Amino acid sequence: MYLTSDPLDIGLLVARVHAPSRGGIACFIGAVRNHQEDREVVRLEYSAYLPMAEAECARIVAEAESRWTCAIALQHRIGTLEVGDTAVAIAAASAHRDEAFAACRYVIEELKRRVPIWKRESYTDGSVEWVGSGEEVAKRESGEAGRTVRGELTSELIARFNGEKT
Amino acid sequence: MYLTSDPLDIGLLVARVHAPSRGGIACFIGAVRNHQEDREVVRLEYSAYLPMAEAECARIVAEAESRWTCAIALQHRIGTLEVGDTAVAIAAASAHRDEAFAACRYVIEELKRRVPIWKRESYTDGSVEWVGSGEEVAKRESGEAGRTVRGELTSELIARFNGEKT
Amino acid sequence: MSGIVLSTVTVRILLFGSYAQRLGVAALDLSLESPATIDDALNRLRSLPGGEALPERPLCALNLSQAGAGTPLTSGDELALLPPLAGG
Amino acid sequence: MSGIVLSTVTVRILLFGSYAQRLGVAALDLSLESPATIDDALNRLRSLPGGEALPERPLCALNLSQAGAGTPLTSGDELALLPPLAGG
Repeated sequence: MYLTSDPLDIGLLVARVHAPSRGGIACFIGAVRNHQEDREVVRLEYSAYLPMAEAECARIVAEAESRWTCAIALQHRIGTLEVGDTAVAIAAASAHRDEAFAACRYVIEELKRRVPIWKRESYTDGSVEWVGSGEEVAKRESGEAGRTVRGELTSELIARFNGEKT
Repeated sequence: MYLTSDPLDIGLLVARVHAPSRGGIACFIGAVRNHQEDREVVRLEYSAYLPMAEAECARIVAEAESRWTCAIALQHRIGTLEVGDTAVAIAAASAHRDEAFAACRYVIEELKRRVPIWKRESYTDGSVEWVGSGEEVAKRESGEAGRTVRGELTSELIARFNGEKT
Repeated sequence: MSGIVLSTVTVRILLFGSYAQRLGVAALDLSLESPATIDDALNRLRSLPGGEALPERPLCALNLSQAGAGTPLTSGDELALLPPLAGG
Repeated sequence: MSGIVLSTVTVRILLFGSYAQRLGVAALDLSLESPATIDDALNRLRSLPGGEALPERPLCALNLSQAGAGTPLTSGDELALLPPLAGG
């Protein structure tokens, strides 16, 4: 599983890709920042279209592993994250460092471009925004977080949607 | 201290550079590979000109931190390492990933180019070579490891050399 | 007996992120007159409360793969509307 | 009494890696006729057993900073001969 609601540990990912023939391991950790442009972030929530996100992560990893002859470990967290928490962790191990760096960079760029994951940020001024939507969707001052969604956007629900199909 | 004879832990380096304002952390781990070109490596020994290596590491870190507005943690191991052991670990944390990747890459390239560290590899055929010297310096078959050096090339000795100066 | 029987396709619609929040629903079944394309489904969704805010060409995935607006739909399909991605 | 007193500079030489192994020593004190440069120290080292294998222009550090062959030496200097670096 590439998506998880458990805290991420880069050491575990490194251990997974490390092997005696691989001398270079490049890693990337994306952590929740306390600011987005000029606004102060207090927390955020990642949601995903889980089955598609899993499939797309698997494709990206396979592409990188074949192109650079390396081993990739990738995890992205979903659910509520606080400032400082790790949102994504990648480890790419190859015989040499050029390949490891290139593969690691490829995985984070393609993940951002292709994997269906969304991020809702909460700011210190009480506002909330779906990142990338270009609009603020709710202000705490104007009542609750906008329109209530019937059916929580949790991983459980999305998994259930998928399970319902026959 | 940038040079250490203790095992390296990338998680500790990440923790050292991580901060709420830094969302991107790029890391590099250089591990002992089981092959060098076509020869099988069994172990190797890193030695260093310690005071100069420490000063040069500090300069490289300062250069990277100022050029990319980031925080760098760097450690290089000395002493005897087995295949799979981590020889060097770098973590570079910045607000954004471009800077983190660039800084991390800079540090490993400059370290290889400028820091006085040497590596003596032992191979499965019993031969031993100072990497980069272009020549095999000793064969176990032809007696002991070449000429005996009066004064072991240990970090302790080198530190003592330096301490002897008045 | 003498009337024309219109066949329909029923697809599962999944909404995410800001789209789900605007329409107030994360999943629904939609029945469309056959033959139907992704564009037909999008037009129906635009007629729902909050649906007017959907962009002209939202990113869509049909059965887990990205698909264009002209792609035909079959009963049982899962059509997901994907707001701008923001992983990483 | 009537002879000429030659002044000397005494420098600490550090050898590393393959250089230490070839000369069989990791550190030694070298006294040279004043004035002396790094090149003078290198020539003296080449006359020692194993020293003939030193390259024409080895990488040198004088008091922890890289220095060229023409750099003058002062008593108490630490001159290190650095074989090809192999960290990382």
